Amino acid sequence: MKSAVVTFPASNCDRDMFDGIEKVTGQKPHAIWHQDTEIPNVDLIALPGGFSFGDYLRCGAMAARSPAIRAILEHANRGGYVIGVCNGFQVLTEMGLLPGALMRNKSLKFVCKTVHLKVENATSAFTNAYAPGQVIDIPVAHHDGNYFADDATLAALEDNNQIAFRYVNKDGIATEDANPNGSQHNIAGILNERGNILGMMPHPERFVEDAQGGSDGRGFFESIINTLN
Amino acid sequence: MTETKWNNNPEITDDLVKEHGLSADERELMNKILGRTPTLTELGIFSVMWSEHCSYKSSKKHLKTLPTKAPWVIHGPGENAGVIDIGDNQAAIFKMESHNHPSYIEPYQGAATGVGGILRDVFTMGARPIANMNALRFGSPDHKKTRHLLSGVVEGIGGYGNCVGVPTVGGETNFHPSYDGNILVNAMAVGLADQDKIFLSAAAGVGNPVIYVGSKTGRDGIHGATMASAEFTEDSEEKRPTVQVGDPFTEKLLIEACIELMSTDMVVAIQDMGAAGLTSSSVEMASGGGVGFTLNLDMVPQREEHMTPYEMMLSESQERMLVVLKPDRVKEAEAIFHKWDLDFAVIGQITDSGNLTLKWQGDVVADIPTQPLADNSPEYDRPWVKTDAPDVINAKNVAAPNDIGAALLKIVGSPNLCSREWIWQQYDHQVMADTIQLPGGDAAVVRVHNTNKALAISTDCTPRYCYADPFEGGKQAVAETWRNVTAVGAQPMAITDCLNFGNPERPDIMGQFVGAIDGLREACTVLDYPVISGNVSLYNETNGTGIHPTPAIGGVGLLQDSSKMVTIAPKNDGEEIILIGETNGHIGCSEYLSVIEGREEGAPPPVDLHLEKKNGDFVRAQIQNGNVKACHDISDGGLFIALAEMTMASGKGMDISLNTGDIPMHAYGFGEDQARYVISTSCENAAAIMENAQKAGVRTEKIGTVGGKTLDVKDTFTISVDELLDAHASWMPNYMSSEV
Amino acid sequence: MKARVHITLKNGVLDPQGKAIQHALGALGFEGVDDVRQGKYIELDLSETDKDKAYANVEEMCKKLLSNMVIENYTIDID
Amino acid sequence: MKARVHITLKNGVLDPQGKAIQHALGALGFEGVDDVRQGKYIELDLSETDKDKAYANVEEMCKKLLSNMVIENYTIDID
Ligand SMILES: Nc1ncnc2c1ncn2[C@@H]1O[C@H](COP(=O)(O)OP(=O)(O)O)[C@@H](O)[C@H]1O
Ligand SMILES: [Mg+2]
Repeated sequence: MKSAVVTFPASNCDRDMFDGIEKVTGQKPHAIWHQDTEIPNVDLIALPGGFSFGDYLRCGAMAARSPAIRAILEHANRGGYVIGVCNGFQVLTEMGLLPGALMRNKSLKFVCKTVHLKVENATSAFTNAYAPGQVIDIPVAHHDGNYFADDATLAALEDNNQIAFRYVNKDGIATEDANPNGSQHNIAGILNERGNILGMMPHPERFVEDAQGGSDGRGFFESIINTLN
Repeated sequence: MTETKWNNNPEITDDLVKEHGLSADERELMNKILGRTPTLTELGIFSVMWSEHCSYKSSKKHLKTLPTKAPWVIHGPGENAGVIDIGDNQAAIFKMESHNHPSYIEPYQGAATGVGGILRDVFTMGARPIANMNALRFGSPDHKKTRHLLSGVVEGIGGYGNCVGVPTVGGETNFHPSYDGNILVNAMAVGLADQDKIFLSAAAGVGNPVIYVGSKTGRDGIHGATMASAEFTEDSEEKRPTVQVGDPFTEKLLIEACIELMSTDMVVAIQDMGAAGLTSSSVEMASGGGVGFTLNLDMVPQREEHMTPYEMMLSESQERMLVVLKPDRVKEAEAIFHKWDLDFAVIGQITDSGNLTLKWQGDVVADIPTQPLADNSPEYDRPWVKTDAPDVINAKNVAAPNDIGAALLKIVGSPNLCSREWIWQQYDHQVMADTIQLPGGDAAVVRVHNTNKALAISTDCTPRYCYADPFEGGKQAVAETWRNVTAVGAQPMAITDCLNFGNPERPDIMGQFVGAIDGLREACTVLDYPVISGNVSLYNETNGTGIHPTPAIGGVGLLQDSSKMVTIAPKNDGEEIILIGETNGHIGCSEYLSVIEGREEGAPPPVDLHLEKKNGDFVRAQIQNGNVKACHDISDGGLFIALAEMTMASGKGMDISLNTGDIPMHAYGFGEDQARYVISTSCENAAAIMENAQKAGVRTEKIGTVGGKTLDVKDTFTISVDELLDAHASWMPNYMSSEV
Repeated sequence: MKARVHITLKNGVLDPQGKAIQHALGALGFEGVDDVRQGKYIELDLSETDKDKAYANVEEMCKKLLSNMVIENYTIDID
Repeated sequence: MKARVHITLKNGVLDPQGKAIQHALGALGFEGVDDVRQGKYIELDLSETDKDKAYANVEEMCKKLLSNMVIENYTIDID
């Protein structure tokens, strides 16, 4: 799998993303700097977590206006795969590639912990390595992960099977307690309509080997390999 | 210039000198060094350089007695941070520092800039920071400010550390009324570098350019360093000096830009601008290299208009560094900083004058020989009196509680022993993807990226012990970090310290300081665990009431094979539980006495350092040879708390049966005797451990097995794991969400 | 010239910060606070001297960066 | 009644957000932006009907919660 990771000023999970992808796929991603206007031809572009531009103004807002964005849009429009994790998810909503917005956590506090996710859509390019309804463990670490969209958008997301994961308890039930940030419908990650773009708050790249506390994050990258083959 | 030209040559009156915190002797020495009276800018420079914070004038004499050397120490105290050899040409670089006073005035920014400052001390040496720790002390939970301070400090540490992308992996938090008017915020940073890429601050090369990089200079925190050296009074709360505001976004860019710069060979010397900003960085670089600096202050990037040289030299604006470059490399370096959108300005060059010469608008506004400024700084031998040793409390004279189980639940859920999850959940403790032991265990463990090695880190101090007996308390603080690092299976390597005390001009406080240093020295010597960096924070008092003496210690150890690491959680039902060490039921100064009896008295548990070493070396060897499933040291709250914590961490119960001899059960279970551990092990390995212990002369006792859903101590109590978890988890979130 | 921009959440968009402030005010004993909404206030110093041009320019900034049109409204005052 | 509260940083206090916005505007090609400062804007719906009382009440809220008096100023408009 050919991939690339974009680094914005104050991205801070870019190295984790490089390493995570390489550990799972065996191939080193290309590096894209936010000022690059040309990007290599790859299967997957990953927008990593972090605090691009300090999270000032709105999370992801300034990154979404970077010079590299045009080329990323072109890649997405061609049907190329894009995954945005945490800050990357915020960038994707700010770019308009995914609907809705990520608001401040309901607690108003940063939250870092491992959560249970239920795989709601196990057929997408990013999730086919999981079983439908499978409960997986992945860490979250964010201040603004409270997914918001208007009712019509939410209904469309539900109807089109665009909700990739929800926060659930260990029994797989989407409860308020299981939701670390107050997101609507316990949404943890969504797909675009075409299914080539995934945005999610949890960090799969942090959970690719058991020493890190779990390896449930491998499935994301394995899914893309499955899809490409 | 205009008619309002700033006056750099006012009459240097007694009042002016006093306002700058200089004594009559210091003033005389200053005049002698200069050979004349100072300009205003010079007076400001002397004032900050000779403040307690920068000059260590009260503590120097005693600090010098600490052991700082070992074959694995590459740089000890004297650099921005200490450096140790961790093999394979790699080095671990670390330091701890206080930001107490600013955090009391503005908890968010005070704590945030504390994290920023300690990170700069580490990456200025060429290290990539890989872990942050924080040691926090707040006043009584009942004090009206505590909630606000705790919430602001934690948010500030998270706000800064999370953004720069360095995991905050651990720390410690205490509540005690002695911190009501003077909290302690001590931040530690650990970094990694290649040994052949370590950068120092001593400048060299006459004619080499001096470069300013980072953020622009504003009027932030002017006199911050002198503030950190003065006692608080009620009205310093009102004075509200200009608070420094941190910009973690810029810090992150600065880290990346500096690492990129240092991957080349252009850097001659580099130094962060910490306390006393441009003054201390330029003086340290010049005096350290035995050279002079000429700086043109008109070139300093400025955020505000009409800044005077005095303000520029004393500003504590954050996220700034000073770099001496090789002469022909300025363009290349500039390109790196521009790529990262950071200010870059050539502000001067190295001279052979030995003086710090400052020019501004065509005038020389200061001209100070740096060597005497740095080296002849005052050194006091302040009078001190030894703290009286308190009486040892005999456990038989402390009544047993009606219900030991209820007492355990109360202690597990008390402010000082309850879960700190509310705090660490606000810190990104996993960014960089190398955190292999999360907060909540004995030591945090982070892997050395792309290797099998890992560093174990712990910060510790038990202020109530230090207050009762500074010497024993000092020993204990060092021993506890050593024990925590050992308990995960690592070899303890070295410590950093952050010595927080009251007003050193009071002989009783100075006695606490001297006592604690004596304890530190003895512990470091016996445990072969040198001090490689640190910081002293004095005058931690409000209205004449000093804090408990708090020599916070940050210990670092090395795991050669990180797969050998253990945690405090037993793995399987049926594992055997073994108690290691001597249990004498030392109840004085214990959490039990404080929480259950409301008494803070008696001698703290003595630390037998040789026993400590013997027991710890034994435990580590057992972990290393794979005999151990889980390990936990015994500290605050004693054996029962250690067992409860292991139970909660694993969700598995335990059946315990204790042979207490003639020690009352409550003293046996809650006593805080030192040098002890609890381990769990498979039945097959238990015999080997017992046999090895016998050979090593280490006291071991099988006390039970893992299993079920309750913590059961025979003939004493049965408590379900859920009940323990509930008591443990609820205090802090409830406290923080309850009304003010 | 100076431009003052107010950025507020659209009606119907959840405002966790406003909610939390309202709750905290209640906990502090303030009564009669029926609703709280938090927005942003941005002041810009512009070298432009023509008021209309300044307005048009700032409006452009709002659309391109300062506000997220999916969830936010903006108002601009120039003086 | 409605109270509108503006919370701004005191003069001389570093404003990292404003600085970053200014920089981003420049990168997007906007010229002539000499300075940017970011503050908060809070709207409160109050059941109080007396203007002076409302003002006094909101001032108290600013001091106790809404503004950080060490680094911020506030202004209150009631209508
Ligand atoms: N308590 C201490 N123990 C050991 N070394 C100390 C202690 N306090 C300060 N030092 C050392 O003294 C030097 C100066 O400390 P400090 O002024 O805090 O550093 P910086 O100028 O980098 O902020 C450092 O090398 C530090 O490690
Ligand atoms: Mg330093």
